[in-house]
Amino acid sequence: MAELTYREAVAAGIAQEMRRDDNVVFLGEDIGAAGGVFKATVGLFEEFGPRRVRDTPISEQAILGAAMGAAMTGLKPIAEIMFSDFLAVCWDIVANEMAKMRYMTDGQVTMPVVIRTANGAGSRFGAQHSQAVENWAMAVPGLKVIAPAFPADVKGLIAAAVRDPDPVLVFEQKSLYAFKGEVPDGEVVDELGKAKVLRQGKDCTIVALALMVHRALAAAEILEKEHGISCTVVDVRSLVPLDTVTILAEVAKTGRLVTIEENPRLCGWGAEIASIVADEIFWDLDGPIIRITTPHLPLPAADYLEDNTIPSVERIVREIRERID
Amino acid sequence: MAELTYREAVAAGIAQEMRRDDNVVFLGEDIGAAGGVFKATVGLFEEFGPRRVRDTPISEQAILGAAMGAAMTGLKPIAEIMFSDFLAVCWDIVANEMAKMRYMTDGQVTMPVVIRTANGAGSRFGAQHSQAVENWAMAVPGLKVIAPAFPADVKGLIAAAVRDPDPVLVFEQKSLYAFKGEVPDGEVVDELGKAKVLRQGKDCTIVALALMVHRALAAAEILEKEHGISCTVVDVRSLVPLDTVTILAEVAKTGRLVTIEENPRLCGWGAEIASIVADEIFWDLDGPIIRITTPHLPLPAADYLEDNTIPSVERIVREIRERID
Amino acid sequence: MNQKSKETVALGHDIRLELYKLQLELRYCEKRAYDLFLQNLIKGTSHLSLGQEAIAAGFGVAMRPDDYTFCTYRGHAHTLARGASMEGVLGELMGRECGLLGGKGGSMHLTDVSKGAMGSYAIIGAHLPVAAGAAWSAQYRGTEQVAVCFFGDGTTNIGAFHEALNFSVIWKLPVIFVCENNLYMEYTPIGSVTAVEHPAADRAAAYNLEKVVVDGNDADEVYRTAAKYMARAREGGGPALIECMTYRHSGHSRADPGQYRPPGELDRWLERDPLKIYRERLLGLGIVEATLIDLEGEAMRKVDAATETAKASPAPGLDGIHKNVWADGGAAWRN
Amino acid sequence: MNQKSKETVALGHDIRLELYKLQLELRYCEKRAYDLFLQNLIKGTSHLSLGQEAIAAGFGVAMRPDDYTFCTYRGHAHTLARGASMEGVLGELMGRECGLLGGKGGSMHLTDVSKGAMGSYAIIGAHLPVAAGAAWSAQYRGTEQVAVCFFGDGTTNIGAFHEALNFSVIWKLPVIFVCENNLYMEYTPIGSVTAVEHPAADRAAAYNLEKVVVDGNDADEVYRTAAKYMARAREGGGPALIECMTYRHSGHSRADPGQYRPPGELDRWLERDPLKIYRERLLGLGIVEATLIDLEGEAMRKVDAATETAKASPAPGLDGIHKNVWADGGAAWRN
Ligand SMILES: Cc1ncc(C[n+]2csc(CCOP(=O)(O)OP(=O)(O)O)c2C)c(N)n1
Ligand SMILES: Cc1ncc(C[n+]2csc(CCOP(=O)(O)OP(=O)(O)O)c2C)c(N)n1
Ligand SMILES: [Mg+2]
Ligand SMILES: [Mg+2]
Repeated sequence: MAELTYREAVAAGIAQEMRRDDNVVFLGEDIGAAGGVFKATVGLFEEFGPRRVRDTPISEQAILGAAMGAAMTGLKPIAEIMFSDFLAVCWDIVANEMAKMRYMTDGQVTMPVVIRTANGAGSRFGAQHSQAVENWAMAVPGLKVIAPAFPADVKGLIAAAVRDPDPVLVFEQKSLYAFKGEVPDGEVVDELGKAKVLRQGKDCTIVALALMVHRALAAAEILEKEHGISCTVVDVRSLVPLDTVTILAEVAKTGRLVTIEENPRLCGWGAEIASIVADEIFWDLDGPIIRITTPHLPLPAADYLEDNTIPSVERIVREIRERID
Repeated sequence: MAELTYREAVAAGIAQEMRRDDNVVFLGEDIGAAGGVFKATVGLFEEFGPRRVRDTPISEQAILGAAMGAAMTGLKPIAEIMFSDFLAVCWDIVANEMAKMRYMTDGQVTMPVVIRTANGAGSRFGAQHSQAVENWAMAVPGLKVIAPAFPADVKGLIAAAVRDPDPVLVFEQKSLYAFKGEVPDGEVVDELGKAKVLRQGKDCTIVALALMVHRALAAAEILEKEHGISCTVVDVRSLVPLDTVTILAEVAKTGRLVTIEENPRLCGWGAEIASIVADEIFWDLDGPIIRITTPHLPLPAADYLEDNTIPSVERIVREIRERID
Repeated sequence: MNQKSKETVALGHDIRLELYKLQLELRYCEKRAYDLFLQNLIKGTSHLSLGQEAIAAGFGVAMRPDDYTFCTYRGHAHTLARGASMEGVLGELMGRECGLLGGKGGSMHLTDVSKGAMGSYAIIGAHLPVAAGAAWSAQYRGTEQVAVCFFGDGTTNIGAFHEALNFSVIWKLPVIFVCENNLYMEYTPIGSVTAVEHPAADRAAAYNLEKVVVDGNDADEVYRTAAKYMARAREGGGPALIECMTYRHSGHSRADPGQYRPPGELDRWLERDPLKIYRERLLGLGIVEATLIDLEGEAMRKVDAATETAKASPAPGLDGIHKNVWADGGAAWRN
Repeated sequence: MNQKSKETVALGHDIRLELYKLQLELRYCEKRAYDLFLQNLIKGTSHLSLGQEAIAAGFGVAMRPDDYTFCTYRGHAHTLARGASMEGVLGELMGRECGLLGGKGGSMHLTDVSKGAMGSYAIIGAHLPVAAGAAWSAQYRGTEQVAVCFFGDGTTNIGAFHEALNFSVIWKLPVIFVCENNLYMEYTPIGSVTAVEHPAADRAAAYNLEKVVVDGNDADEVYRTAAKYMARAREGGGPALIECMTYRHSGHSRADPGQYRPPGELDRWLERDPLKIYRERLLGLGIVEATLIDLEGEAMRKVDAATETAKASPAPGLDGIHKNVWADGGAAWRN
């Protein structure tokens, strides 16, 4: 076991796969010589050289188009889109091309491509550089979507994404890049589509993702210690495929579901999970389903405003205290 | 009262507003001299001329960027994006620029822009020309979203959209363009944010949108006549603002909610409504919430396959019969 | 017409007959598609290449079997030109089980990966960067394959065109971008919405590329140009942007009678019909008419046979709906 | 440097002093922003224009009060150059109530509609078509306003650039596209990812525009060029694309020490510092140094005063979070 930061785990995951398979290539803006604007890819250019780690112009459609064409013809590209907000400038390639090509050709084409992108708030970058948009990708059939919360998951899920033959979007939480955690030594390969139960409780089941997992754990701690409310915490990790088996089982046990979502409310992943629970284990529910999300608005930039917009530990504690007995 | 087709109602709504206000302008691909590829804008070029009805190059980012810049400086542009799937090529302008500019500038900028687009399946056009993507827009704070099902609503809601000072996306169902219905004579102006109860029942409340409203009504008829199941049918009409007052009241009355969504399942608008219902009127529910959606896959092209993919009247009848007692 | 790449190298009769045969097949098959549409056997949309066959044929004959083709919704001809089965194409248009894509893609998405036909793309511009990616892969793997990417004049005004061109040049990718300038987008003349006369060629310099405009109705000229720039790309000389002047004889899609075109324009172009030109040229070169008539009959029989096979094919099975979202063959998004 | 638009028309002392004064204010204010960042009073990111002031100043002085400015995340200078309040700018960087945007936009989105500063856009390329739209509106309303759109060298490789340029030309819109070529994107040299030497000017011909490259560190040259093309645009002559050669003295953003730049490069550009050049020129023109020292003191006092006002401003009220999503002032998405 070594302690790595989340950003180091990104580089470690990519490096592990590039060492294993010469067909894995990596492209994006400032990812090479500069090591990435979040320093999440430091060392890759030095180790693998400019043939496999390629800096690109500011041409996101070309970046993802090139990754797609390469994936269809034998390579396994990893493409970086610097901020997830920028997926909007190349959304056609993601949502209409990569996601649909295999289906439209009835399986003639395989699309082993990985898109990594820095997602989420907390850096005071304002509304165009802070969005949590994993639900944009979840809404598009043909895309797999992961959002790790811990360095070990980062490494293992990136490796799994690279080995997966379908398009996978990896949403890295930019305010977690400095977070440190234990990562097993040697080859680490995780599995897509598996949620993790991080804490077991009796009163309600909190389902969270990425940064919100950390806040959910902190809130659960306070709820337990200070208010005698005992919560299960599930880290969803993978939105597509979605581990409904784990989620449904954990919600059924406590009878209550609370989702903690960084996305603005409407059509978030939590809505999808809420609708599955309200259909499939309705009779196991002991009370309303609660969604704690960022309000449905663009994010403000100033630190004080931003901190009061995305779900905080205090808000999670308060809302659960008020609504779960 | 005159009988108009859905496509004629589009042109009538635009014409009404262009006559009223000289600052309303209209731009898009092949909308002018050709009257639109769906013939939904026939006559506008002739009436208002090339200064106000402008054909553009195939440059969707420029079309919407131009509409945005014009909206910020005194005009009221209506922009057509030919197929809603193409929103992906200009999604940045929609989701990151138009939607956020007013908030980011704390109200300095007003954005009275309308984007009309042909949405949905039924034309055997395949996965890149048939998507129902109203949930893409619903997920972005700062956008208003409507999807009319009847010619009268088309005319009245387009007029309301043009008069609204915020960005409004109008999703026109392309397989309804030939549908005929009564439209009041004279000026018609509807209101955004109002659902309509089209039928009252006792056993369950069906909430539907656009083409699915027609199928819900047909299914409700069959369920009533042949199976003795009586359904309320609510036409959502406006996703943002969302008329939760009407929806919650109608679901509370029957105790059951069924959403009928043309979108592929994950993160559809029905999930959002399901989550609101499962939170706010949980104790009024008599059984599971049911979502009937297109399966989560890209759409197949062949008629026989397409017809068996989006929710059909038969499937709606069958699922409600099996699950509502 | 500014025919910078006109070459005078003589082509052998074998290549010429191949070019004629292929143009015939493309022409007859497209006409058949139109008939089947009139008979209501083709349900979705379809975009024909009638009048533009010389381009697909010229490139098709010049390409190596392992080269890659990327085309648009107007891609029947380009897909057939790589050797995709005709019943597969007609079957797909009719939504039959024998269709290239099992009915799931339809007319706008014809693909035959086994022949290097890497897909037809229905959203303007998207396939240009994708073709660059396939070229990158060929370069990386050292295979000397070339990617050829076809698109229309209207496509030159969308962002992806610009990004793909710059990207391909700086990475020196073996990709040939082929603009089929048929003077119109859907119903709007390209000249009315473009800042330059030649929407592709007049922009070549913006990517440090040569300006190349050819007569797209002359299969020989297309073939020679294709062969020249593909050879250069194979040797590491990087991309090319070739604008082929042509005209579509039919409307934009099956729904379009083409009434926005000025009177007489179509007639003038019909005089320059690539098949007519080519037949006359072959006769002028001393090939006996019987040979041509044989080829014509052969092509027609091929189209007839393909039509019958496709018509006899059943509707695709409903189980296909849930197949091939993922590489595991399925569509599951949950466990 | 290919300075096609170099003109020799003499500028009056009044304009020259205005240009100097504005450059001083931009320089001192940007330096102050950097100091405030080091003091941890600015929390988010910020992108300084140190070294590029001559461009914002040259255009700022040439513009009519009702003209429109569109700028990028590197937009402090352009916003100030239109007359936006300095405490509003510094307050916004510090996330204070007195900020131009009440703390909601931050450094990357400075806007002052009352001064024609129509926003700062943080996603590369998006504001080019938006500026075209404002120009369209001016043309439609017949106001003879001009829209000026600033962007970097790296922005020339994104699709929106291409779409906006073609669109503006065919509609003959009164919009001036100003590329500030500072040789770098974030950390990557523009030359390494662009097919032509001048990323903007070498592409002008693709839009039927004139090639214009100017010394972006010479405020006079920028002013003259701005005045010339804006006058033409006002008269209906359509858009222009102007590439200004310049260099940023600091890193890309506050987090960047700029170590990717070859040794000596910065020093060479510091010798061509626009303020240094301009001061020497004014002295050479016979303006007494005391006048300049006065201006310098005045500018510094203005920055000091703005800093104090901004520092004294409280954090914005939390109620602002739920304000101004919609034109009704609120954020309700339901009834
Ligand atoms: C992004 C996008 N915008 C618009 C369309 C609709 N559309 C389909 S074909 C077409 C015209 C294309 O013209 P051109 O590139 O000249 O090709 P041609 O059809 O003439 O072969 C348009 C506008 C589209 N498919 N994708
Ligand atoms: C679509 C998009 N891609 C990437 C970025 C990240 N980014 C911000 S600034 C920048 C470099 C821009 O370079 P240039 O246009 O030369 O402007 P400069 O910063 O030098 O003024 C990049 C890549 C972005 N904001 N938007
Ligand atoms: Mg064309
Ligand atoms: Mg730059």
